[in-house]
Amino acid sequence: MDAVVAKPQDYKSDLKPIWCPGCGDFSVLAAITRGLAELNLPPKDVALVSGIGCSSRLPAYSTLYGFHSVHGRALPVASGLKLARPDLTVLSVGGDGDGFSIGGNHFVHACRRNVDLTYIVMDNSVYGMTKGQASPTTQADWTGSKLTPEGPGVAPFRPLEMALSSGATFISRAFSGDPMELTRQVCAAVQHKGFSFVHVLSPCVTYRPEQKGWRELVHGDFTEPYTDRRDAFLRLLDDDGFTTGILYQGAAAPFQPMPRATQSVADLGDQFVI
Amino acid sequence: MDAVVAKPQDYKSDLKPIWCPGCGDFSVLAAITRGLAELNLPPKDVALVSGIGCSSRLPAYSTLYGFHSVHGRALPVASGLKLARPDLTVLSVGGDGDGFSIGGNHFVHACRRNVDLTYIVMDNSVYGMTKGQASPTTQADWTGSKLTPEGPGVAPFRPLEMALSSGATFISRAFSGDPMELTRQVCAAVQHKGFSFVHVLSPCVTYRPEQKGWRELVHGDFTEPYTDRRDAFLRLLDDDGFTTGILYQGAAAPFQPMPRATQSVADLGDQFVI
Amino acid sequence: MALSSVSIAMTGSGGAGVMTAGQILLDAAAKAGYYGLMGRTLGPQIRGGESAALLRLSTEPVQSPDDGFDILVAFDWGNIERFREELPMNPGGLIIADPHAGDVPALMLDAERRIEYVPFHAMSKDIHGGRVNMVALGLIAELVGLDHDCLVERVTTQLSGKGQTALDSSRAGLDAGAEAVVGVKGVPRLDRPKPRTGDRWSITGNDAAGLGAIQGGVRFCAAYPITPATDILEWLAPNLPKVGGTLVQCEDELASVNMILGGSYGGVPSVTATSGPGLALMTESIGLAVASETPVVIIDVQRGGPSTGIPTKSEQVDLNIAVNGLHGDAPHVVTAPLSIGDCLFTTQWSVHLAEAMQTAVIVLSDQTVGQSRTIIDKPAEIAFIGRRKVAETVPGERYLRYALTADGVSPMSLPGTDGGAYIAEGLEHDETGRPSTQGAHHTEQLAKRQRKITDFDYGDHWALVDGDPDAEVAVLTWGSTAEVAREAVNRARARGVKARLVAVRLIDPVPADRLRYALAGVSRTVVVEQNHGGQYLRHLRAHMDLPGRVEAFHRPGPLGLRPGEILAHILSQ
Amino acid sequence: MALSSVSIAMTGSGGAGVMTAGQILLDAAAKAGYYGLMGRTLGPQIRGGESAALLRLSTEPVQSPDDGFDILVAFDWGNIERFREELPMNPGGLIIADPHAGDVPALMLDAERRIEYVPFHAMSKDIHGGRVNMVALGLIAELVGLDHDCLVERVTTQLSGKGQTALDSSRAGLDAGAEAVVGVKGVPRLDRPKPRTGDRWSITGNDAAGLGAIQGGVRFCAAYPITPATDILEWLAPNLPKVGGTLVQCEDELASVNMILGGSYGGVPSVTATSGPGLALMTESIGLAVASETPVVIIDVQRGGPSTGIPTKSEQVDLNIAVNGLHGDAPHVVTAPLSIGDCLFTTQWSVHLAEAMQTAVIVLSDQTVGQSRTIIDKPAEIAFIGRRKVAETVPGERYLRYALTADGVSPMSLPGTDGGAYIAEGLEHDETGRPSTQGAHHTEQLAKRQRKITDFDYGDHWALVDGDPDAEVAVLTWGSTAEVAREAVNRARARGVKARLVAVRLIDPVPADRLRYALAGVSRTVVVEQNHGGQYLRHLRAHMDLPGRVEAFHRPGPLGLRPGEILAHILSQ
Amino acid sequence: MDSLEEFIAHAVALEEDSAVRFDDMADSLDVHQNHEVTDLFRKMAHYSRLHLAEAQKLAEGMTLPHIKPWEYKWPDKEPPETPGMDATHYLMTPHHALVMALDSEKRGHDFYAALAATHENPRIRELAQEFAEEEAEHVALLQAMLLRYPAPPPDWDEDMDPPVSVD
Ligand SMILES: Cc1ncc(C[n+]2csc(CCOP(=O)(O)OP(=O)(O)O)c2C)c(N)n1
Ligand SMILES: Cc1ncc(C[n+]2csc(CCOP(=O)(O)OP(=O)(O)O)c2C)c(N)n1
Ligand code: SF4
Ligand code: SF4
Ligand SMILES: [Mg+2]
Ligand SMILES: [Mg+2]
Repeated sequence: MDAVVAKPQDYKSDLKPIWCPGCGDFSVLAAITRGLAELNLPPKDVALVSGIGCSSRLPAYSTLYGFHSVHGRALPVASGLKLARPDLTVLSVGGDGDGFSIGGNHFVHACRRNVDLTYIVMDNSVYGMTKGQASPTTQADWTGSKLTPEGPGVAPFRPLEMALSSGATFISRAFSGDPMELTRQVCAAVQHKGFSFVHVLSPCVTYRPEQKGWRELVHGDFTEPYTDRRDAFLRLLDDDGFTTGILYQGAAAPFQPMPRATQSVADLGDQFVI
Repeated sequence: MDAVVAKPQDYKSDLKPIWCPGCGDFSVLAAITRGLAELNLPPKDVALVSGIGCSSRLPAYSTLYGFHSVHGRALPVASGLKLARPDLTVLSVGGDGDGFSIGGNHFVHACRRNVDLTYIVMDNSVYGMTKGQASPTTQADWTGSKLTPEGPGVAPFRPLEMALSSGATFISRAFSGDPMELTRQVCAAVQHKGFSFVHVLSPCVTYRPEQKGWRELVHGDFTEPYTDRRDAFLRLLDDDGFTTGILYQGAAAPFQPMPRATQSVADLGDQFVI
Repeated sequence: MALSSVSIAMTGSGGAGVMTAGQILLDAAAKAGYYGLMGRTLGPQIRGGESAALLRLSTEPVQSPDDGFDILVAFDWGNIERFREELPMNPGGLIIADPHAGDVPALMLDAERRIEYVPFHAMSKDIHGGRVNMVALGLIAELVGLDHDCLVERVTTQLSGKGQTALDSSRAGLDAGAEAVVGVKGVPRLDRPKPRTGDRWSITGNDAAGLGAIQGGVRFCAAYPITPATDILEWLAPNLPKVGGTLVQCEDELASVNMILGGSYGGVPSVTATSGPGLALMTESIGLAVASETPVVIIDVQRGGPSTGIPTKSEQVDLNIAVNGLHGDAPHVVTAPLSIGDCLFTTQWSVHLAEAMQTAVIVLSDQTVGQSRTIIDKPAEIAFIGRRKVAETVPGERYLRYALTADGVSPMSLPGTDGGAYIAEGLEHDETGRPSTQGAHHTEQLAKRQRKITDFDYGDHWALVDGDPDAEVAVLTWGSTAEVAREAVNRARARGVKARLVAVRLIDPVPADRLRYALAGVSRTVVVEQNHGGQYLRHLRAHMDLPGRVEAFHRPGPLGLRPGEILAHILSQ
Repeated sequence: MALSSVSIAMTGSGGAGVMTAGQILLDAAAKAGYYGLMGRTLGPQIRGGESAALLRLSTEPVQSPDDGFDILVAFDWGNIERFREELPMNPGGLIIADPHAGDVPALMLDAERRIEYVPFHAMSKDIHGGRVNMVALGLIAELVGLDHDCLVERVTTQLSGKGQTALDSSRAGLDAGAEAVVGVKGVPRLDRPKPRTGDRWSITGNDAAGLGAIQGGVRFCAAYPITPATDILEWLAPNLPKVGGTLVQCEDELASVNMILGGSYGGVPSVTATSGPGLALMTESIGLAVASETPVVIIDVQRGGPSTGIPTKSEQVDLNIAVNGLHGDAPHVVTAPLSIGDCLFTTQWSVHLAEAMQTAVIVLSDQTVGQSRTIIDKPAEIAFIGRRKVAETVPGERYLRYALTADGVSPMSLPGTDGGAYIAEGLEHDETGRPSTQGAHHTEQLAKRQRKITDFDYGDHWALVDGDPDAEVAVLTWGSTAEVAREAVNRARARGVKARLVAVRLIDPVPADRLRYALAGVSRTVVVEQNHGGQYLRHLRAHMDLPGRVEAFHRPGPLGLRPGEILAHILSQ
Repeated sequence: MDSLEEFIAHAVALEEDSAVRFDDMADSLDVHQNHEVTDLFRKMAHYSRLHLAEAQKLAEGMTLPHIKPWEYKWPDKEPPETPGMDATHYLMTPHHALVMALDSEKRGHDFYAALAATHENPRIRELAQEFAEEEAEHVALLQAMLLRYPAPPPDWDEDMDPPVSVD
């Protein structure tokens, strides 16, 4: 396939997404397929690992190898796959609940560990799949869920800041309503050597219809990626949460690949001889 | 007891710590007992919740109510206790492995949730209790553990930065070798309304004997607490990890207490009448 | 023909409003004096997917579905192959379809079915703002003989916020539907309702569980959303504060179970609710509750397994993990509600058990009872309320938190009590709670934690036993299959079989003596449950010998067990 | 008197060096041609706490401790009350104590014991850089008749990094100890060793498990440290890279189990090791391994439970959670090594089983076998290596990842294979792997996942069966108690009892037919295990009827079962 | 340090803190079966308590100010006679213990000597001088004891057994 130029359709399966019409996740699927086609990566060499949630349904809509794992655990599954199979291109996708709530610890430690994989979070500030509860990125005073009738009452999680504090080496934000910019970021993230985090504002039309207004709020002001963590931090202190673009791209070496064998298994027992 | 002035000894049980002689955790125990005495809090109204690790053994050495829970879960246990019993003073203590590795998600979300409790982490950059493996705060090139013979190879976790990014409203750092400053921070943290995080550099003499050198590295340059998150961040960008003092004290309201009852249980069923 | 019970299914997708119509129909029937039951089945879509409201209306209290439906109203046939098995028809059942959706699919047909076409879609188009579900409601009510005024009243209540225009068009729809009855023949009609005596409730099992928790004394809940347990939390969230309690939404299930351990340590009875995947995450800390003797209640609303499984469907599959899912020797209690309404009693009783024994109680509810709605007589007051044996501490005297008592329950002190300070301990410990690795301490504490559970007097609540004193067949079942089994036993007895129902609420510890007594004299014991592995039967075998010939009757979900299957098995031998 | 086996305990605290001395003694005995075994017991301190090295030296291969010790060397008596129960003495046993530590405590005395005082402390003071443990080593070797040169050689190897001075003082200590023997009488001496044929290994169960994993094909390990499993990881960390593999230290057990799922999905056989608390955290994702049919091996080195329990002591208490700890109907495999040396075989076999059946295998090792060291004959090559049935995919043709095959195992494609892309799925699915809620798909996939486990041919490895063909008593046991039970059976047979040992390696699925065959003809079945709840007996009862009179023989840790207890039970009836 | 009361408060805190610390260290070595050093530390704690009683006697009739633990005017991070917890080791010998004790007494002496030399309040100077002389006696005593406990060989802290994993 390498000689032929790939088409986005090559990466799309014939399973029809169960997402609500208008859901932002459609654009993310499109951007991933378009980005992989642009990079001309054979589908057989790409794996997509997700957790549980509306957004985590994405792998089945692709022709890639995929793992629809359990809630919150996409990153460890993806990390294990990449460490055991460094030859594969590994992407992990999921939602804000999956990634920042139940999966928050793996997110922080994946940023630190810097395994060479790409993590795309479709953030709709809500638990879509379980009927619209507040997520870590929900505003403290959002009263749209019966579970938190007074609002969650907790300061929202700041995904980019957390990623930077945790040591991620590629950090960007996109909006599902700007799929070409999102595609650009997917390509850059996949090409980045190390852990890359793409934060996608992806509206939930069902439980957060007001997010249709995001289109007016986003602005592409992360123009050139910072290469110094400090500069990126200073920039984030002024961020309103709707700035898109690639914020930061650092240069730390990715976490260790599988070494070459230097010894035969049969010889390992020699150390026990007495 | 309130009329009488409390003594640190009132807070110390007759169980002798099993810590290695010279362990930094002795000073943390002393600072907590001294701080509670200074605040003249009756031992019966204070609870100490820990996870698992050398440092998490601390509650049993006090005369307070305590919960020696499981590895990584001290903060949820402490949060539940405080939410159910707002009248109590609740402290949570533990190690860097307990708090930042297995308990990392609860740490991040406790910082966000801002329940009125104090979290004291005894950080020795090692898993003391399990024979000295690397912890999240261990340098990437430390080769002292058989489990990571080449070093953990991962950028160290930055506790203060993570706490600030996560939304903690009180953040300080102390050194077990300066117990009076530590006592001051414990008092300030307990008095702070909301989640307070005290990061204590507490050497492990057994697995990290080189940490005796910390005495030379620490410097008390967090002089006045910042009240603006941005200023605290700017300050942290220059931090070498050995600056002590209270870095930041914000003013967000603590997470909801238990409300007063407005209805009798017997009336709750009325909503189902048809 | 007039029947004491009529079963009705309404199916449609994409905004047809079948669930709303179903609830209005059920509540209208309640207003008219009937009892009833409504379950549901859903497609995988979040919104606008295919769904069906599954009703049974009855002149008698009823908590079991019938074998099939007497009337199926279909607005369309979207993805019908996915859930046709959940829409079995009774012999001679009537399918009312909209010609707009095309012919009735072949897979819905058999020789015994009758079909009527009613143009719901076209009729609703003729009404300004008309909706198919209102037309169907009018039609169904008229068909089964439900009082039109009761229907109008419920619609008015339901749509009270929508304004007069919506109300007018809905009424027009109801009227049009009622008129369309002309020409539909041989429809099962309901008998007249019996006169109402007291209040009736319309309640789901999940709401009932929430109320049971509060009645049991629960004032703290920490939880993480998961289907099909979230409804319990969504009911508790606004209701706990009314009685001075709090609900916290946590970052995950590890946090929620540990938060309730904290709340309970503070003396406040605490609960969490989850489903299989969440329960799996909680087991380490449930073990901590057992070792530290901290009372907690975990409600597991079971769904299809294993792993993510079938989140929206019911199965009785978490018995294994609930009973044996803790590491180490960790005796605790497992209960299971026997019906939608019994979610109230069993949850309240479970809080009482947890508090009385200072242990973890896992309540095995499931999607069927949790998410179905029923009309019941207002439950009687239940005396149970969580009461902990609280320590009388003496300042200056050493308090023995884990004292070895005759019944194994050690008086517990609550933070704030002078002289009562202790460390709740997950390490093995001596009577004071201090860590110990000595065999003597380990053995005596293991024995105490076992004894308090095994020797507790569970009273008569361990099971529902019903039927013939001289029964030859016992149907032994647990949890939500109880009502289906009851109907099967009743039908068998109506055919002259001597039969008895033993529906068990106390899953673990196995009440072996009581079970032996309840099964005395039977020559056949049919163990009925809804799972693939026969989990309850294995659990019973592990702990006791069952009398007579033991017959395993179990199959997995998602289709709930039906009385007819069990009856057929009873009669087949 | 000369014996085929002598048991020796050395106890001391704070830098006395008993563990090092124990290992030198064991290895010196190995050099001299003996077999042996060394366990340990520790206080709660990290360093300098009281500890004891527990040895048995023998002319024959031995993997079980004796009932008690023949010689106890005590440098001091610190906290002896905490672990005296772990230091039982054989009748007529000899206590050699240092007068520097005061009199032998009363609780160590009984009528049958003999006591000698040897001033280890004072003697070591007389040597420049002298150490008590070297003096004791010299003494013990001389007492039991161990060749002094072998001892010197091992000490030289052990201290090779310490320089000449340390070596000289150690030798002086050995010599002084050897000379101090004069006057100590009636000491059990070892028979001459048998001539060595092949190589011998000195290995712990945890190291053996690590080697077994690699020999089984494992090249990826992700794990989180926990006592007593960490040693496996510490052995794998430097050894995996030698054969092209990787070990990752994770943030927690949730990460480690999911990382190995990822590694295995990639086609690389993967393992993790943990203990009870960690296993509890892993169950949700082990369920995912079952549902998605991703092979993984989880080694659980069991410790005292419940909850944090007794981390440094052994107990066979995680059978319940290993077998039944997953939510939903989730068939998988549970195995248990039968001895220190068997950790190698059982782990390797378990990798083979996981790969062959594409399922999760939980290996129930424990602290006793994991952290004890033994001298064994170099194990024979084992043929097992993890072999997955790999799919032959055809680009353009739909690949059925979860195809319904006769044996239930569906060929698996590995990422990178053209035409083999599929989604590993935790939701219930059809043959392609697409999510489905249909009963037919659910039932067929449940049945397939069950069938592949139940119908697999486990060969003769399911158990070790040994003893009399016409046995009247069968001792049925599992895992690490096998060797103790074997010694009990051998002793019973020596007394004329017709007895048979059935030591089971395959815990789940229960090999019922093979068990029936292995137990054929016995009138008594004694089920031996080390836990409070009788977990294995209950598990067996759940799945089969055992022949003859079934006698439960189990008790909790921390003191390991001894052959004498089991023998007494066999003889008592 | 302005008033006599404040000076006495410091003297009380100095001895009290020292006594508590020596006891803590004794406990720690007791748990690690190092009985010789345990006994020495207990003895040191006992002496500190004797001096504490003297200081408290001086305070009779006075109202000592309450000083927050971190607001005492110590020359260093801890009271001068409080030995550093981190200097203990489970294999330490009486020699090490005596050196620690000696250091702490020397620091105590220097603390009082400095006040005696420089303070403007004559009563404080006088008391400080008394205390300094007393500390000097202890220093001499300990130095004499040290002669009986020569330094152990350089490998005194070598433990042949590795540390263990307890959870
Ligand atoms: C262990 C566990 N807990 C809870 C759930 C229920 N659950 C499924 S998806 C989800 C949240 C989904 O939110 P998000 O990740 O933001 O995805 P979205 O649906 O918004 O795309 C939850 C709580 C689960 N499947 N497993
Ligand atoms: C679930 C679980 N995993 C692992 C362990 C083993 N364990 C006990 S303490 C510990 C780490 C301790 O490190 P830290 O929290 O830094 O405490 P320290 O001992 O250094 O004070 C670990 C991994 C455990 N008890 N439970
Ligand atoms: S519920 Fe929200 S997130 Fe889920 S598919 Fe619908 S629009 Fe998308
Ligand atoms: S091992 Fe380290 S952390 Fe643990 S008690 Fe010893 S010195 Fe302290
Ligand atoms: Mg979301
Ligand atoms: Mg640590």
